[in-house]
Amino acid sequence: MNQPIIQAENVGKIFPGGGGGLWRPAPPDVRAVDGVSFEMTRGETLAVVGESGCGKSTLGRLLLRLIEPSSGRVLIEGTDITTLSGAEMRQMRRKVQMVFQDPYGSLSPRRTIAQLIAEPLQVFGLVKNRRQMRERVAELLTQVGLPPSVMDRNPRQFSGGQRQRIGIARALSVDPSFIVADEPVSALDVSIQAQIINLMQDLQQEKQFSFLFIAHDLAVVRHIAHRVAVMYLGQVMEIGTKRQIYEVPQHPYTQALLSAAPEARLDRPYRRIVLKGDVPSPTAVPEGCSFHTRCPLAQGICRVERPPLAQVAPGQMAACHFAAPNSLGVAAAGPSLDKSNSPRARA
Amino acid sequence: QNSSNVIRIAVSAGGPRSVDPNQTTQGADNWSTEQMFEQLVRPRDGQFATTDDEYVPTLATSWEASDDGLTWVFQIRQGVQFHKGFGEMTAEDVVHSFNRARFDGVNTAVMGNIADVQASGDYEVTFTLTGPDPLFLGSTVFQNGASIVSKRAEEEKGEGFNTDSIGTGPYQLDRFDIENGVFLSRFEDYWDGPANIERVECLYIADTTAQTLALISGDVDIIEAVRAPGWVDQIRQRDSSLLVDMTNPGSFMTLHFNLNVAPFDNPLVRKAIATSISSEIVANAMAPMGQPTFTLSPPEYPTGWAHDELPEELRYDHDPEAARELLREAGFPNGIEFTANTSQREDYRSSMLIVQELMRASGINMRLNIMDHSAYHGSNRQDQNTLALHAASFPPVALDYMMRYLSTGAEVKPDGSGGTNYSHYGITIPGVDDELAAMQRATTMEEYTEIGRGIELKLQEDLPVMGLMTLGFTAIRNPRVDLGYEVESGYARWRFHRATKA
Amino acid sequence: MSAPLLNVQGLCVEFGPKAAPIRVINDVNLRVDPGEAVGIVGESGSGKSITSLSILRLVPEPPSRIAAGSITFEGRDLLAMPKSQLRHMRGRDIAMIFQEPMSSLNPVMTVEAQIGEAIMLHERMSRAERRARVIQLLRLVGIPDPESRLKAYPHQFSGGMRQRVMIAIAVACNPKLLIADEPTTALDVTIQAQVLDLMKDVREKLNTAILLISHDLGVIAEVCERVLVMYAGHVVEDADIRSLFENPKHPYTRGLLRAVPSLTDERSRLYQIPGSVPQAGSIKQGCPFYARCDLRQNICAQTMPAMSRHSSSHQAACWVTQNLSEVRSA
Amino acid sequence: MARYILVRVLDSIPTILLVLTLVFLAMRILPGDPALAVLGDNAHPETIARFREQFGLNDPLWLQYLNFLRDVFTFDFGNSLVKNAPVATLIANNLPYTLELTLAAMVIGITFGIPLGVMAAVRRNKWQDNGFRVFSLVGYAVPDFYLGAVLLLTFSLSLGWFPINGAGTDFASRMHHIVLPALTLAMLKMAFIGRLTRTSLLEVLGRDYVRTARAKGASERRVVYRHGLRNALLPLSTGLGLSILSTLSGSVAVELVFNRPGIGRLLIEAITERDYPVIQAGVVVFASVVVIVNLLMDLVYVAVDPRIRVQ
Amino acid sequence: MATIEQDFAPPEPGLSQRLRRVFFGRTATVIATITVALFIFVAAFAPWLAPYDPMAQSFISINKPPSWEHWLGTDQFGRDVLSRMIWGSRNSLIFGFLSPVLAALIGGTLGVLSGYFGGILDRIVTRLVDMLLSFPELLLAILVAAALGGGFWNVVAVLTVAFTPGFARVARATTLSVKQEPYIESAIAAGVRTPVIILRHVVPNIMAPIVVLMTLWAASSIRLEATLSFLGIGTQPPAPSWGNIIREGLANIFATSWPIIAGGLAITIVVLAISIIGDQVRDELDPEIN
Ligand SMILES: Nc1ncnc2c1ncn2[C@@H]1O[C@H](COP(=O)(O)OP(=O)(O)OP(=O)(O)O)[C@@H](O)[C@H]1O
Ligand SMILES: Nc1ncnc2c1ncn2[C@@H]1O[C@H](COP(=O)(O)OP(=O)(O)OP(=O)(O)O)[C@@H](O)[C@H]1O
Ligand SMILES: [Mg+2]
Ligand SMILES: [Mg+2]
Ligand code: NI
Repeated sequence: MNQPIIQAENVGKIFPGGGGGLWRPAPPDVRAVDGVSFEMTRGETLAVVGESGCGKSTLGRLLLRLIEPSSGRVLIEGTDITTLSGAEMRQMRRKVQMVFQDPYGSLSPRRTIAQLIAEPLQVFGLVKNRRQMRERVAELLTQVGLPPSVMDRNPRQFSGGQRQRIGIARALSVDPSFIVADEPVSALDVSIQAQIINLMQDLQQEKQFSFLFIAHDLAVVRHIAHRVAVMYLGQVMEIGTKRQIYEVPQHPYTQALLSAAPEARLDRPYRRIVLKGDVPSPTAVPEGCSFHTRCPLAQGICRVERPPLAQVAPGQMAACHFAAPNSLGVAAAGPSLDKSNSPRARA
Repeated sequence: QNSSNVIRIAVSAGGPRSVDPNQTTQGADNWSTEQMFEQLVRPRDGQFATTDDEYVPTLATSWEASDDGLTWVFQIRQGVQFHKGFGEMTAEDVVHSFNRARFDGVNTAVMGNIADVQASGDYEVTFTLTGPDPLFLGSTVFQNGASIVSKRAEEEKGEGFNTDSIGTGPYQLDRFDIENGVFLSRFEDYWDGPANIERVECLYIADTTAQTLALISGDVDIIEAVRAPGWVDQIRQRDSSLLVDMTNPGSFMTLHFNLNVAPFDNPLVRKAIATSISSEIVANAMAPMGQPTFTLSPPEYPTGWAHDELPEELRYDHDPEAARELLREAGFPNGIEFTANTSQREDYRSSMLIVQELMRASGINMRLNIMDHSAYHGSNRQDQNTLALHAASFPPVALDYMMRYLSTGAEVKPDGSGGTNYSHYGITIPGVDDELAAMQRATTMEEYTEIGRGIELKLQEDLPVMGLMTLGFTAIRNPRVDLGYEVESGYARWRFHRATKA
Repeated sequence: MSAPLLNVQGLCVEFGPKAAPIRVINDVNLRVDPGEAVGIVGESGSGKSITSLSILRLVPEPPSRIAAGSITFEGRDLLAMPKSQLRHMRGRDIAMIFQEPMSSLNPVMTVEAQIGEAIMLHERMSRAERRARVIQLLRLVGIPDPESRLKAYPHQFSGGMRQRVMIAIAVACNPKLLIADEPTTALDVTIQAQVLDLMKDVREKLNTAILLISHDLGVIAEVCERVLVMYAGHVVEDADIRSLFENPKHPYTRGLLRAVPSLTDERSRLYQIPGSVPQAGSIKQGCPFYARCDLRQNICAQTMPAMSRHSSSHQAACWVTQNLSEVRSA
Repeated sequence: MARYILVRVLDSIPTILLVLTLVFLAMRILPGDPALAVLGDNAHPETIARFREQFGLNDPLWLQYLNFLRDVFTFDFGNSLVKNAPVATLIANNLPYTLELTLAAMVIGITFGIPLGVMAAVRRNKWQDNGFRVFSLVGYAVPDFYLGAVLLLTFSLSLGWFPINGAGTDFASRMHHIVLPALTLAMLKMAFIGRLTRTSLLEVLGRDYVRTARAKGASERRVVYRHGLRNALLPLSTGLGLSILSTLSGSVAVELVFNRPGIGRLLIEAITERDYPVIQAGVVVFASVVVIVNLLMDLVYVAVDPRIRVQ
Repeated sequence: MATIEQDFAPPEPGLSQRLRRVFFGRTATVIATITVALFIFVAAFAPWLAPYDPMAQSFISINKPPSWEHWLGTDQFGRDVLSRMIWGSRNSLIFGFLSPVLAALIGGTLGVLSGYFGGILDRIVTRLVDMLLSFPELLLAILVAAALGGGFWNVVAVLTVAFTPGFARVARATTLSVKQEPYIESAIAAGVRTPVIILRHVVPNIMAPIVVLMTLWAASSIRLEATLSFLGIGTQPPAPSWGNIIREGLANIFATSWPIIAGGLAITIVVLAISIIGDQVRDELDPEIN
């Protein structure tokens, strides 16, 4: 395989509690992302899943340096972007683009579709004049399945799914090599969601950009990702190929997540593991393994020592004291979790 | 509530500052000191004395001046009691009162001519003057600061004397209330027999509308009139039974040209302005209070000139066209334009608005910058004005106001330390210092008046300052109250010792 | 068949001025039997919430109004009933849970006061009895250490716990019908699992009928026995859960089932329904799904098909599949 | 909670300091000379110089500033330059009248404003609501000095029902005197408070928890008062703070129209008379009232909003 | 890939369209709009409309009641009250619009910058704004006017100072929320420069509440100017302004009450009309505010 397109090395983000003042104590810091490392190759789709507030979006922003990391480095095609100057970073943005969750909020409401899609083009001087600009916009609109005739309309006139297409067209306009999509379908209706997923899949295959796909819906991820990372409280709990994650999940959290997702069918594939309690606040991440407060397997060691993200199979890593490394490459079952709770293998 | 035992007068000020006659700086306060204090001599009630002969014995029974005019001996009335049991008035009290006025008052300047005051007996006081003063009674003895106060009381009360003063007048102080006013009650042991009305209340109502409403509603008996056009008419229109008391002449309204500021350095311009303004029109607008004046002194005063007495070329009769012609001659064919400050106080503001309008007809465009009253005086005192209107009431002692307005010593200074010679007369152009000195040395009234009238003529020629009009001080009175005398002239306050109320 | 607990017939709801109304609910029929769990699915804006709010006449009026139809509960007509009488049924006979646990609780009242109020409004009880009942309810919905939580305010609870409190309020008077409008949409999957479990639990313990509204067929499948599918203000299919999944009759339902990605099947491509969801009320005639339907025929554009029965527990509103089944049954 | 209050109190210190500095500087750039204002137009130059000396008007600015701060913090504002009294006395004499007026206006404003607002919200778009909206718009549009003048001319001058000047002495006459001025200010307050009640109640009535209450079977009354008004009070309490303060500032014009004693009139008079110590003290008093009222309203907010209280 | 047939919603109205809807939406607003337009017309064409010079005095006809020559009579200087009212509308209306516009410019800029960049600037601005906002506008205006004195530009300055913090706060708050909007992040991600982002994406999106505030404060501003002039620290005579026409009229109340009646009505009507429009603008543009 060629050089990784993007590398995250131990990236972390702590949001300072802020506020405070002369006399009041500052609120506690938010540990949004905590020591995340991974790399992606060209044409690969990595999905990041996890519950609300676990730091998925923050991670996405860090990768594009939309916020400054508190620790770690991000390399794009070998360049450490965390040290680039403002102007250099702007140039780098040609390579990396983003698609947002909120189809209603991500398009500046007082501009036309053409203006919106062409904005990155103009920033990088990729179009010389108006005619060229409109031609390019028309081309992009066709690519995302919209008639070019709509380019002078205003985003308000579009439905959620259509706006998401426009957002994608905008991201594609500069032909990036890396796109972060932050929950691009979770605000959409089911029947529209399928359209967008298919569209993104097609485009990715065609253009071969690397794709970081953030989602909380495991079922959606299954259809688009090559690899999946599961996050909990700012940390990656498990990362592996799609197969590994869905069929032989090693981390109890991954298993619980899979089992909790409702399925539109009568024969539920996974037996329910109902986790107790709520997700702890990222302002007070538990000591030791951050999942121990809800983990059905938690032991004494979990409360004290944080398990490292360790290889459990080739290409699969999990952060659990009980996920034993398995050199065979096929983790037949989960860790010491009750066998009956493990996901049913596909027939 | 408004019984016949009390006279209530509303005065235009926020609140009383002092009832010590030697400390009053606010005209309104004098309504109460007028009732509480007396001087050695006084003019007849409701009048100004134009000469010393017209003064009547009050706390002094008789007086005599030496031939050189430098020594004056006063016999003090016996048996005069101070308020609130502070005993009988003696020469000691008189000397003390004058010394206070000379060294410690708000108007020490007017006492400048006194070299010494001595008690030459229990009931006799001797004044030694630095120079002769044919108008000594008017210029010095009948000054507010020379009101006779109790020495003992003053020493006992110290600072507190300000708000708890002891005099010999027909009314004594009951309550000094800085918010609401001064409350007086009849002094039963008054030497001239107790007054008719039991109480006098001086209520302080700054807002002229509120004052007017208070009179109309019968809450108060007397208010100071607002010196604005039509005001007296409108209030009589509302209630025709109301009575008007007015002094004549009242305050001098004088216009001072700043000779240091172009184009007022040009005598033709000054003449043009004088010609564009009509004293009659201004005075008429302010009817019935306004009276035209043609020189600095009003015609009623000894040194004043009547219109017809003046030489034709110094009358400056109202003639817009002639004024334009003068301007053209002065090199301003298109007229002139300037900004003048003025006070927002009704009398100033109204007068200046009328003047502004009159001048406009002759192509003189005066922009008015109307400011707060004290700010206005501040700007005048710091030599920041161009055409300054000044209002002040003076007794018929020409030297008094001429010194203030015309002597080089009173020249206005930018740092505010100067006097009220706003025109820089005598400095920028030759003035009348010599004549003033001669006037000071005059021993007879005739001589004094003669020089004074000469000065007036020179003023008409030089025009550093022009008399605009006099504005009578006016009060509106509920007809139930009878003052017991007619108000004709005098300071801006009336005595109530002879008043009755139906 | 037993007498229905709730029977909604021909319900129509309109918005906007009377002169130019926008009909967002169109001829909806809905029936819930005692103890039964019925689900309503549909995409955003299809009229699920308005339907459920109409039952208790809680639709905001104005701007909306119930234009036609009848709603009977245990044989009594809720629409004809005076408001004062209806009030006594709210909370006691029919209770509701709403989508937003964050905003559905009064922020300035304690948890005890809010649950207590639900009891107080319908039952005479002493203060102490009421408190005991509140504690019992909190325990029922799985709030640990309920005694110490009585004086807590909603903001001190997490989303999941708030939804539990909402459920406690809803079941406070042992209602016969519990209407839950997307009770778990705002929650995380792991918390959603907890709440769904709780609902099933409560239903078992109290034998309450449930009307569960969701846009997620998976959620409905967990709890319900029967499902209504709504599309643009119309009920397009009404079936027991099994036959719906196995043999959907309406093209929309079919598309939906195929478009939902699955956790377990790895289709390389998802089926996609073309076009977008119409605004409710924007379709004036014909089948609302016409524009996106792959089976459409001319008649579909003209006339809205009536519900046709495919089996005793399966109805759908489609000209095409209706004819197919007629052909088959003929 | 105690900590919160403490922090809030400490927080207002910089505000006060800033206000004080601004007041001080503003006073020094005012045109006009206090000496002349006090001594009159014809005062002798020497007298003026003596006066300036006596009142420290010749000191360097920083010294005057330090003296000023010291005086403020020892509540010693010195003597009025114009009136023969310590400024503290003047303030003490006048403040009660202003507070009395503000209080009376607020009481009238609240007792009528809140029910009016509730009525308008509950009867939204009915005639009651429309009537109220017209009233509140007009109430907002009429300047208070104008309304005051009209009331004064009608009820005091023409009809003679109420006194014209001053604030009265004994209790009965004080009550008699305060009616019209208080009513003048209260009109605006009624419009403002009513409007605020209406909008915040309407907003609250659209909230999910109100729907919850209805779904529980609560009566409309209960929904409005127990669930609605309680929550509407939150924005209202901030509004009330503002309203108290605007009543206070409105009292300046009203005191002038009705010729009542009070801080507002004192201040305006002091401004015309260049009475530095009184202007300074007046502004400091107004500023302190502002800070205190805001502080109190914050505390009220804490008291009614458990989200802040319980922490 | 097949293009799906689209059903696009009809164009949603933009700001200008919505404003048009505001003015011609309801009868009350239409009347209010016409009223304001009428006053603006009068103010704009004062020199042609006023029958007399507002300063011209005539001491033969002072304090006259209304007549054919003088529709609203004359004042104590014999000046035509109607002409003074007409010229006075200039002062009042110019204040009504000038101060809010200036304040919107200054406050808006400050608010946008402090909201967008945060940091020390933001802390200073919020602190100052909080402090100033805790003072009622009138009080603030009185204090500042006391320091500066009256006169046209001073009063404009006073009112601008009094209004600026409000705009700064609203601009800051909306900027903060707009800054949270994904489209800003989207612009950053696209590499757009910060000044361009502010001008192109932030400013247009905070205009609605600013416009709302401007209309609401136009009314306040007219009222405040009248009050200041009434207190004697606003527009200085002889320049007419409705506030000082009333002030002078009150001192002359027994001679003629027409100046008071006319001045009071004019203020009330204009403020009322602008408030009605302001309410409508708010309802239309920004139901959140207030
Ligand atoms: N700008 C910020 N300042 C402070 N805290 C922040 C900021 N952005 C995010 N956080 C906090 O960081 C944590 C992670 O947030 P993030 O948005 O990355 O989560 P997420 O996984 O994307 O959640 P969701 O699924 O809800 O989008 C959250 O607790 C959030 O409150
Ligand atoms: N206040 C309102 N004014 C106008 N139309 C409304 C209003 N409230 C709802 N609607 C319309 O009524 C229709 C049905 O709304 P409803 O809330 O029942 O949908 P829903 O199926 O519950 O959607 P969601 O899944 O988003 O909750 C929608 O098209 C909506 O646009
Ligand atoms: Mg996110
Ligand atoms: Mg809904
Ligand atoms: Ni003076």
